[in-house]
Amino acid sequence: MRPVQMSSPVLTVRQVDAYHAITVVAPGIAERFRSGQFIAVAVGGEHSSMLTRRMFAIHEVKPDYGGTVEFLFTVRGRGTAWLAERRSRDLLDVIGPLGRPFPLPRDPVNCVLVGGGSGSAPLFPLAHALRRRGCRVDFVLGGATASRVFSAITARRIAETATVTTDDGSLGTKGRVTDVLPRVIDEACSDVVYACGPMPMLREATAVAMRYGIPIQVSVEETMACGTGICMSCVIPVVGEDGITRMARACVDGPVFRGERVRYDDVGTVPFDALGAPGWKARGGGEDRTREAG
Amino acid sequence: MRPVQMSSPVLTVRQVDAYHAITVVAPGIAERFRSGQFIAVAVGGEHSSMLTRRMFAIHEVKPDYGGTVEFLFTVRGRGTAWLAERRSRDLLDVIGPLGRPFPLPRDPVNCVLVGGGSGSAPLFPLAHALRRRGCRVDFVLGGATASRVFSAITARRIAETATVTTDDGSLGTKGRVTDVLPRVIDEACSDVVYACGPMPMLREATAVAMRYGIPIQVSVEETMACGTGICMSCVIPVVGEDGITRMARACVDGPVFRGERVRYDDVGTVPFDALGAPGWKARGGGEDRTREAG
Amino acid sequence: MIPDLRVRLGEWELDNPVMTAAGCAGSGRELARFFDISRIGAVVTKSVTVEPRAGMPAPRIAETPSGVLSAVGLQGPGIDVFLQRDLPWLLSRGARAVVSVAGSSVDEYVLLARRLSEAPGVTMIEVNLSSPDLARGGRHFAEDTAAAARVVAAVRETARADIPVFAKLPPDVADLVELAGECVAAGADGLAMINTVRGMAIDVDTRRPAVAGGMGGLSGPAIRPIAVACVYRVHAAFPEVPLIGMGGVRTGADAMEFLMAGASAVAVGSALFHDPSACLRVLRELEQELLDRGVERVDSLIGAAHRTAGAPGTAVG
Amino acid sequence: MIPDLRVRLGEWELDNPVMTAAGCAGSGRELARFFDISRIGAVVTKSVTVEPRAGMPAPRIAETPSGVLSAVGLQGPGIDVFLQRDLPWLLSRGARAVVSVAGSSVDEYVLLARRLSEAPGVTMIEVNLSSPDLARGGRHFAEDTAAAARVVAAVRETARADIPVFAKLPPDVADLVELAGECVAAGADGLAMINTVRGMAIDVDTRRPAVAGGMGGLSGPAIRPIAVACVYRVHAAFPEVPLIGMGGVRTGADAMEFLMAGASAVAVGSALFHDPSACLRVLRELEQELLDRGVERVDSLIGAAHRTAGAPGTAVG
Ligand SMILES: Cc1cc2nc3c(=O)[nH]c(=O)nc-3n(C[C@H](O)[C@H](O)[C@H](O)COP(=O)(O)OP(=O)(O)OC[C@H]3O[C@@H](n4cnc5c(N)ncnc54)[C@H](O)[C@@H]3O)c2cc1C
Ligand SMILES: Cc1cc2nc3c(=O)[nH]c(=O)nc-3n(C[C@H](O)[C@H](O)[C@H](O)COP(=O)(O)OP(=O)(O)OC[C@H]3O[C@@H](n4cnc5c(N)ncnc54)[C@H](O)[C@@H]3O)c2cc1C
Ligand SMILES: Cc1cc2nc3c(=O)[nH]c(=O)nc-3n(C[C@H](O)[C@H](O)[C@H](O)COP(=O)(O)O)c2cc1C
Ligand SMILES: Cc1cc2nc3c(=O)[nH]c(=O)nc-3n(C[C@H](O)[C@H](O)[C@H](O)COP(=O)(O)O)c2cc1C
Ligand code: FES
Ligand code: FES
Repeated sequence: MRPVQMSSPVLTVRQVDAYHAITVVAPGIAERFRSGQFIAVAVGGEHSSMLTRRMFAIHEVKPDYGGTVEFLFTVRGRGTAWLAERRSRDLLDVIGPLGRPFPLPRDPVNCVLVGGGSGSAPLFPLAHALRRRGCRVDFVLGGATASRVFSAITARRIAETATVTTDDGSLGTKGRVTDVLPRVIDEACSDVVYACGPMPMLREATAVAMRYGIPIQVSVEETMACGTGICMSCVIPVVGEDGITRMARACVDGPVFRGERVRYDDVGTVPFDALGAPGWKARGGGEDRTREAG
Repeated sequence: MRPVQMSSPVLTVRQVDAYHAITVVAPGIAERFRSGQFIAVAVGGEHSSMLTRRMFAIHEVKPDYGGTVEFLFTVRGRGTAWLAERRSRDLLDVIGPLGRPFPLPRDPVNCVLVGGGSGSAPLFPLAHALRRRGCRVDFVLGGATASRVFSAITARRIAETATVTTDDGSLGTKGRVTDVLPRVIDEACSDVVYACGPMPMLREATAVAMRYGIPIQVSVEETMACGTGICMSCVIPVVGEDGITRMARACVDGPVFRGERVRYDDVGTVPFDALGAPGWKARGGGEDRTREAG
Repeated sequence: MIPDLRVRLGEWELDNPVMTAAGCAGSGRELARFFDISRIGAVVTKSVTVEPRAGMPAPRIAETPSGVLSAVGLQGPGIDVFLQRDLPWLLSRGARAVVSVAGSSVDEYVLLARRLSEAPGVTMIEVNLSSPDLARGGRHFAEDTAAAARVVAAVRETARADIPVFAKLPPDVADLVELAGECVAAGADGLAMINTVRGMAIDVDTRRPAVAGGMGGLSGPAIRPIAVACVYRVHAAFPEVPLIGMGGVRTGADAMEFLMAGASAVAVGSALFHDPSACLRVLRELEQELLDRGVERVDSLIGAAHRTAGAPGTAVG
Repeated sequence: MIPDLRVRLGEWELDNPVMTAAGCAGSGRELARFFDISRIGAVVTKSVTVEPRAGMPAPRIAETPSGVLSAVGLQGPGIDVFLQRDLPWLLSRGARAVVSVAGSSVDEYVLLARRLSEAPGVTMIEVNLSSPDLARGGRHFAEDTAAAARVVAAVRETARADIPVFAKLPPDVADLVELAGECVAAGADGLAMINTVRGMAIDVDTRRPAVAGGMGGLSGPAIRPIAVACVYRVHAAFPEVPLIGMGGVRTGADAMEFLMAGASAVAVGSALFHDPSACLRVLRELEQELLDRGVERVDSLIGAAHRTAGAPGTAVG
């Protein structure tokens, strides 16, 4: 479904631990939303010097006021600092829902959802969707420290189990989410992994899933400027079904990819064997070029 | 006294006819203020794309909260549109008081105060100051239409008389302030004229005052960018005491000038006989160059 | 009264003067989700190359004050896929397709011009001269007036006669007016300007350039005064040459600025990153500006600033 | 630990690397109302001319997105009044005075250099090369590398040997690196860059250029990426030549960007119009950035981006 652009009134602003939560009234976005999708928010007001949009995973949609959308964020730079100062009734210029959603299993299988830091946000609507299909849901949530772990309580409420890790041991197990992931997979007999968070975490989670031979869907958080697929800034090397690596746009070809297709070690480069890389022609000139990204 | 720069909380925002009135808490500015001075306001917030400040005459200072400053404005462009959206408790970055104040007569003479549109704003604190010195004050206020005439009721309260003109006759006499000025001077036996408003009005008012042989102080509203004297954008040709025309900065050498010293017809040009005009050396090379502006 | 928005670019007429800027509108499909792309004057494609290109590594874009610094490196599928997939799609949507081309040699430009001439439905070819010339160590064609003129002449000779060929110029060249003149002399039917301005940002945390390419191209409202100056100067020198103006157009008033400086049409680039329906909004705002001012024909504004101004000096600072 | 803020510009040491930009700080008196001007590295004067100059007619300034477009035309009192009144005042306040000079002929520059060498207390001479050369129909000296080099050589020969002479360069010249090299070859002890970028804005209501001069100079954060790129390129070509970087510095982080690009000091210009104490604020913010990052000496940042980066390419778009 087509995304929409709207000027959305802020309904509520909350601060939860180190996170801010903003709910906007955005019926068009709420009704189109599928879990894993995100919104692109303009920051700084009408005469802003900031031209690029900020992307946030949709954390929750509700039917109130025709449809509301909630997103959670931490202050990182100028744009999120501005967002943190918004008050209810302010208007936000929002585009959404954007991006490829998490594919949902047809059968009621066991799913483990792995989130690091703000990367946990899109996993909550996913958990609800999976539950509605009768899937078992287990959460593994991590963060640098207790205050950075996202909605652990909510996770306990909706999931069978919720395992928490922190780098400093201030909450749950000391360590990384991928340290405990094998144990959770074992115990929950997981059939599928969904993961969202920083690239190194996704790489590790993918390695774990592959060891278990189970499919993994990852949602990447690559730097984005437009969110709509036109600026070509958010590319990562992704292997297509045809085995050819392409520079895929995380915003429209993703943010959700099949974990084993992302070339984690080559993120931030153009691999020499990518379609159209310098000298590529000599090697791959004969192949089918009609598909651009996996 | 040195101007100060401060982050001032907005106390109240009012809308009066076609004008907006903002009062900020700015003790340092309030205590230094002398009538005729103005403030320079930053617009658009921290990440604004608008770099130049907006100037507003100080309309009123009060001792509340250590000192408050009120200014009145109409929405003309981007900056004033942004200001019109401010709410109480917002912070405004304000510099003031700036500029040369109205000189006050030593003796209790009769003063007529002529204001056009938003140019009336600085005349109100002036009226109070003159009254405190025992001067008689008469107002002549004009505007395009009734809603554009500024605080006519306040004027009636503080002044002996207040004559109003509007271009469309919707309030007071139909016509311009300078049409009625001679009658007011006659009736009030005015000794001094103070005028603030658009350049053509100041030119006419100066002509009237000169016909009566009475002094006139004018406050000009020239386009400004910094308000502090460093950008050199606000120049108008002004004749110095030595008879030499200089490109004077309205923000620091003014905004108040002796009416007959402003070369109204040459505003927007560099007169050929101005100090430093092309070819000037040939004519004026021998004269004293140590003073820069009248 | 509904203002007449039609403009002529030489012999070619556009329903209205608002187009997308090359490389800022994806394949057209991405924007079509937000507005009907047949409603604007034309869609300009990203620069098409002979072979597919993977482009530069990420990070490719950094935000700067009122601007965007980018180094995408012409990522694209190559001419084959473009002709098979992207061009037919644009035409199926009723869009006027201006195809931007970029090559690393004169031969590549010629090949692109030939392929486009064989395809039906190409409205115009825009020759992106900010492309590295492999024969000259990767300096852009535009940096060498003679090389740029050779490219333009070759494309003009190759392209079907009824397809106008416009040369796209960057601002930071030794002598823009000279470059413009040489491109026209070489056969360009018009000029598009400006491409991005060379710039750089440094990430003070990593101490590295903020875009992987090191140098990038600056675009957005930040560069609008630079772009307006370029259009003004070139229009003053060659008042008969149709110009497409761009660089920081975000509103209808911005579009008017370019028209008054001498452009016959305007392109919207990085503003689309902020507002994907910017093209249509700019068009509506332009229409409203004309209505508010009682201007009946948009083309009456073209070059208007030259008619009111005395010859502008060059005083700076 | 208090970071060491001292920097060297060739043989000359500054207490800290923050200065005002020429023409943006009035006579110094205006800013002294807001902060103690002896606290910053140096105060750069507006360009002093031989005779008084009235400058351009108003309007002289227009606001553009994150920028300022200006055409002031070097209004000033001339060298006599400057030496009698402005320079002694600056020195009385304990400020380091960098005197910017502008002439319409080589002779005028020489006269200015001589007068400044006779006066006590001149810390440095900055040669503004963006001044119209009367002998060449008003083209700026900087537009002709040879003319620029002649001016620099003449000033260097005339000025007292202990006064460093820096050449101030605009970005929009045929070949900035070449110009920089020629200025150094002609004797410049260092370079200041960048002067404003040529630009234009049009008032869509009056249909006239928004500044009376028609063309103006663009400054402010909008041009920062252009300025950083210039500093980076010139530092890469001449790593031994001290550079003063400027163009859109508004914060301590902006100043760091210029240092990392290769500048040994930075100047704050139009940001002063917005915030008259910007120089001191930038200095404090810079100090804080160093503290936050555990950087002990500010000069360790100079050119840092060259040490982390691979050689940046020039890919655009
Ligand atoms: C699909 C997606 C979903 C996201 N969901 C969330 C979320 O739910 N909660 C949350 O806190 N954060 C989320 N992020 C990260 C969030 O977008 C950045 O934290 C935010 O853009 C930073 O903006 P800034 O103005 O504070 O930083 P600045 O550094 O000033 O941003 C400058 C530019 O870089 C881009 N940028 C900077 N950091 C990031 C980043 N990590 N990811 C993407 N773009 C970046 C910005 O969009 C902007 O264009 C998500 C990112 C993506 C791509
Ligand atoms: C000394 C002085 C006192 C003033 N007092 C008042 C007042 O009390 N009430 C009031 O309504 N207006 C007053 N003005 C005019 C007021 O400054 C402008 O209306 C305002 O700056 C317009 O800003 P804008 O962003 O809406 O317009 P824009 O057109 O977006 O402004 C762009 C730039 O031009 C400058 N500018 C535009 N118009 C004017 C103008 N008329 N005068 C000066 N600068 C201008 C702005 O400062 C800004 O730098 C005063 C002007 C001066 C010089
Ligand atoms: C991300 C990006 C990609 C671009 N790609 C191209 C391109 O492929 N071909 C081209 O001629 N110009 C390209 N440009 C330049 C734009 O077409 C335009 O000339 C420039 O961005 C100025 O316009 P703007 O300020 O509206 O963006 C690109 C610009 C950006 C920002
Ligand atoms: C109003 C104004 C006046 C200027 N006057 C001079 C000048 O007299 N001499 C000079 O060399 N540069 C002059 N400049 C250029 C600045 O010194 C500086 O190089 C440029 O503005 C870029 O810095 P900024 O972006 O910090 O303003 C002037 C700039 C402005 C905006
Ligand atoms: S963010 Fe612009 S293409 Fe993905
Ligand atoms: S407004 Fe800047 S000098 Fe007057």
